[in-house]
Amino acid sequence: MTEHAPTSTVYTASELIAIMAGRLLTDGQIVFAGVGIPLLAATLAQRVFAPKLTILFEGGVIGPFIKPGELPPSTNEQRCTRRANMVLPSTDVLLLLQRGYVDVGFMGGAQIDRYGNLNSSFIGPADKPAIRLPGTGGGNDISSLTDMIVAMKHEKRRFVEKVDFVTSPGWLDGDDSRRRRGLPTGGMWRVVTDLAVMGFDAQTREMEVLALHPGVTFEQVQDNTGFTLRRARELSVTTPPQAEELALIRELDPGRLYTA
Amino acid sequence: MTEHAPTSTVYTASELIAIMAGRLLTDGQIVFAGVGIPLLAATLAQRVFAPKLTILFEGGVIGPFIKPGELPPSTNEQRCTRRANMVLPSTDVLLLLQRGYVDVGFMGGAQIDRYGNLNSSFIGPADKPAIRLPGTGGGNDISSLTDMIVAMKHEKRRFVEKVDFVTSPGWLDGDDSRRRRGLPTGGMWRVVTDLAVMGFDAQTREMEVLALHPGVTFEQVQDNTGFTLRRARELSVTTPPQAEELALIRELDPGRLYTA
Amino acid sequence: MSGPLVKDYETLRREIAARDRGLREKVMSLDEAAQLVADGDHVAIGGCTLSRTPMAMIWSLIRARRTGLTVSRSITSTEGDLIFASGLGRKIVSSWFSQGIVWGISKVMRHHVEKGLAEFDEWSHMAMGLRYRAGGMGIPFMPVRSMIGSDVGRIRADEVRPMRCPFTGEELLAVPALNPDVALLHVQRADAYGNAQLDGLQFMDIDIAMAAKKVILTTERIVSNDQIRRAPDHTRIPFFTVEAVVEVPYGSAPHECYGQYEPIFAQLDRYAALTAKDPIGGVKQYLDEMVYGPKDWAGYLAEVGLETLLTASRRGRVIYND
Amino acid sequence: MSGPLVKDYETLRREIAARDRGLREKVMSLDEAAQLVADGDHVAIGGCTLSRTPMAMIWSLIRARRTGLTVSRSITSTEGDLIFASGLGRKIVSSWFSQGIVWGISKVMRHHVEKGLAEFDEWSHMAMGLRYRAGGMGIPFMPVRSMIGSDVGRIRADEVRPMRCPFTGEELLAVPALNPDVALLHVQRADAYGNAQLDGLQFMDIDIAMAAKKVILTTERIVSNDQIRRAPDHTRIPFFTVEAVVEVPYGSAPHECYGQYEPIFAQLDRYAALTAKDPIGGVKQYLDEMVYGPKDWAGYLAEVGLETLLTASRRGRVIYND
Repeated sequence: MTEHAPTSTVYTASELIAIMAGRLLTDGQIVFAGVGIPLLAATLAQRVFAPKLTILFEGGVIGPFIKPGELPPSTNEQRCTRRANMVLPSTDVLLLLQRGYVDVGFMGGAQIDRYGNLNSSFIGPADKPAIRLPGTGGGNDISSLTDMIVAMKHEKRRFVEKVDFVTSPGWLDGDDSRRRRGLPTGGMWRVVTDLAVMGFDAQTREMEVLALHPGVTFEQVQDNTGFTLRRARELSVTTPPQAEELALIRELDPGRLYTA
Repeated sequence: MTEHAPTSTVYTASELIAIMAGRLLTDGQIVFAGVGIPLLAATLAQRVFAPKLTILFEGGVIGPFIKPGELPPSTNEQRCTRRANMVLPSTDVLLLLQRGYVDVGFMGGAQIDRYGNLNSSFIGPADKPAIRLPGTGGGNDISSLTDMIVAMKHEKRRFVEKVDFVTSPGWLDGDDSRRRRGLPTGGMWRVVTDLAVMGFDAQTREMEVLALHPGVTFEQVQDNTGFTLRRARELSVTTPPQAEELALIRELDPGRLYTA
Repeated sequence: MSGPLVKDYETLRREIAARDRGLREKVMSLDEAAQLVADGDHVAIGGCTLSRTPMAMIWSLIRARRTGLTVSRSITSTEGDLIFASGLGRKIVSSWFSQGIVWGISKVMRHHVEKGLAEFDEWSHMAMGLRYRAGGMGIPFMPVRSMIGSDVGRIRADEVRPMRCPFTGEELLAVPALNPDVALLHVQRADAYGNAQLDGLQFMDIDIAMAAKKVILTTERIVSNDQIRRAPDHTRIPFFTVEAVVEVPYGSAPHECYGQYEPIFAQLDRYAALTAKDPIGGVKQYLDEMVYGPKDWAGYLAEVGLETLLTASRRGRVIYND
Repeated sequence: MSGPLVKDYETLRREIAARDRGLREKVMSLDEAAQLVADGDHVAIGGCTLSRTPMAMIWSLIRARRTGLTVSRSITSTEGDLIFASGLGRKIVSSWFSQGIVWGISKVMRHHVEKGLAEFDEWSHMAMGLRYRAGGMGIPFMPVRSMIGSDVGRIRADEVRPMRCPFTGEELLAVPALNPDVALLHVQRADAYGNAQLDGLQFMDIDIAMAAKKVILTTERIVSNDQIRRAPDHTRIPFFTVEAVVEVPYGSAPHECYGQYEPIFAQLDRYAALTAKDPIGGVKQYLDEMVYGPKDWAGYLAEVGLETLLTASRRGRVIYND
């Protein structure tokens, strides 16, 4: 585990990703969150600056408050429903995406490409895969129907020129291909890693580095990426994780289930 | 109100219809019942010989037991839910018809024709009606999707050659027209009046008198009908209302809300 | 409803995206809530026949002199008469329209429809439900197997589409999604954010809430968000669909509210008697005395009478005595 | 599933019409219920991931040596490994398949799928839900706006149909109705007729119950019909869909049952450890020790251990302590 020490504090890569990703949310938003880092990041945002943020879980939950130390093993167990506003069938919580009630989908990723397409299904060809991955779950639905934030480790084997299989559509082949192929709404908005925050060019839809985490260079990001990254005109540097944020993350996940 | 006195007992036309209609049900059936006579008839059957009969109401109710003296004003009030097995959205109880869970639809009728089509929408042309009737409610859904029993008064103005408007489809224009026009299931099965019990010819789908109530002649039925009726090869006579049946009907509707 | 029969998807998405869907308090008065409805809106009404009709809200819209609404509901009862007679709406989209089977055909409805003063567009009950459901699911139509072959489908020919199943080739009817501008719903309890819990019969309320651009919620009582969170699997309407929460005890009187009060039959009989002899004069008299006359909703309830309300309440609670 | 992708309507109607849908008692043992499943059936499994999985029923089917099932579920966890490894099923239709995110990718699933020994047909989570929902509604397809443009739709090209909305002309995807031969569902309580009440997370269970030709219900406890009738608005599955009611305490162990017990993590960790070093040997050992070995379900629970069960129960009830 890489450890950064830009201020007086030490933190893990996962903690860094969770904190940086959480800061991308806005108060009042409705966030469809996956388990793990996305859940931690959304809960962090809720506690620190976004009290009116609403979290949705695929298992059929609206507006829960996760109990520190009792993180759920997936978004389909009773721990996800603690102090929720509403519990409903999973099909119906997914339909909220289709109806347009969700501002941001927030998930982890195994493999991503230049246009923000995610693969969580197959390494190698689908009809004879080298590795059969677990599959889409709700990932395809979420990324087809709303704006997306993806949180993942920045590794060359994960940031590839072209994913083997588009499980969760980003901008497909770039430009207006997403819309042309029948997806008029949503799209990949941000990718948050332990090195940087990335967006996508408004025209070509190629991945672009927007901000570097403290102590990270653009070259370092490029070296850990399997395709040529765009660089924002004004590349900024993120504010280091604050003590309050780290304390909260550790209160939520004291066993380091998701932040080891 | 016509009163018959074939045995020692006196009863109203509505009581006669309810009793005769109730006898057409079979134990274990699932019956989608309208308010009024259909509800009384189904409850009577449940109490007398069909304890495993299940009543459905359009308001979203499965398997209620109506409390004597507390008949509901429609199938959409809480009185319909007394001791029900399940309450569900009205769209979903109607979908049980489409899924195929309902054996019999059971309703009243304002106007019926030779092929068992019912009108509860317009007297006169639909674009300039002489009388705007209340409309279909669930009638169109029920009669499109399951076998039907209709209970109504036998009057010439109600039994017409052709209804002004097909609200609830019977056999449409007879023969296989119902199937040809896109309704492969269900159809009008029995019409119960204060004079007789009618069915429909298996081939032509014309209305046919199957049984006469005690003391009624075929000619009397024909005289009260606006089209030529078929007569079953073996025309039978129904058993008069029994004291037990009348007592139960009066216990259920002591105020004679629906059986005056 | 102005515009096309079915709203295109990007318009629907923009409408929802434009709303503040954060967890915020929305408690207001009937008068304030009435300001959220614009003349000409398509307004969907929850409940069914004599049940959980959002009467106080309709009453408030009539008093606010709103006009030209298109109104839709599963089954329409006395509120439909008042909507036509007051000029609040000139078109009602519904499966059935009259006070209730025991009172016979509505003479007020007949007068308006037969004279061409207003429209009653008839759909089957299930089709109404599936139109709201499609709207709530974010799809533009729903396939259905009724309204086929009959005149109910024929007179809606401009608004339905015969279609074949792309898998089986079977004949089906596509009914168009219905996405009302506003939904009026009355519930037993909700919190200040608009999380609503419904007891007993639900009718089409959940689908209507999801289909509408926004929901105006009237509620017998406002409870704490903590109480809602103690039983989240009883919440039926999520707060982010809701724009207004109005606490109105007896808010569906003279209709019933499940487990709270039965229909106020004395009032319904009185209305039926008034309109039986002179439909137009009768409904005008009723509007003057019971809608325009009272100072506020409490004034209306005072006209209904305390003893009558207590009787209806006693009967309403009976459902939980077994 | 044998036969066409979507059953034609008249076949569906005949299947339901042929069943005895009267209000009758259906209580039986796990062994008896297993006889209601035929080799080759399409079996839908309720719950999701580690929640309300009808584990005792699956366990019973494996012991009864059923084979060749096609199994569908929203999200598949350890039960999928057991289904493949035991030969109970050779095809799983689901949106996700692995024990759970914290344990990594299932090596048992990988072995079977990568070696071509079994199939995992992937659909999006919402599409799975809408396939069951269409089946439950008695319509042959549902239009959906996901699985479009991506490879998830492309590899299902034989089983989906691109279509245009007959109203708006928009591009949509039609997903086929799924009407399983049998549904296995586990609930907190049901009566002897099969009226089931679910607490908390419902997942797709209601749609699955309505879509299936018949339901086998396992329940933590059987309650009186009187108790069900006291709160009919809590009933989620109507009795007439159900063919068998089996009372099985801890019937979804080692997975959780909402409000009753949390997942039995010790067991899940043990299974993960067993299959991590040797997927096939490990799952075989687990099957021998925990499925084929015990005399009955109580014997299985004894293997899990009383203290472990009590801990899981204490944690499960916590949800109602707030």
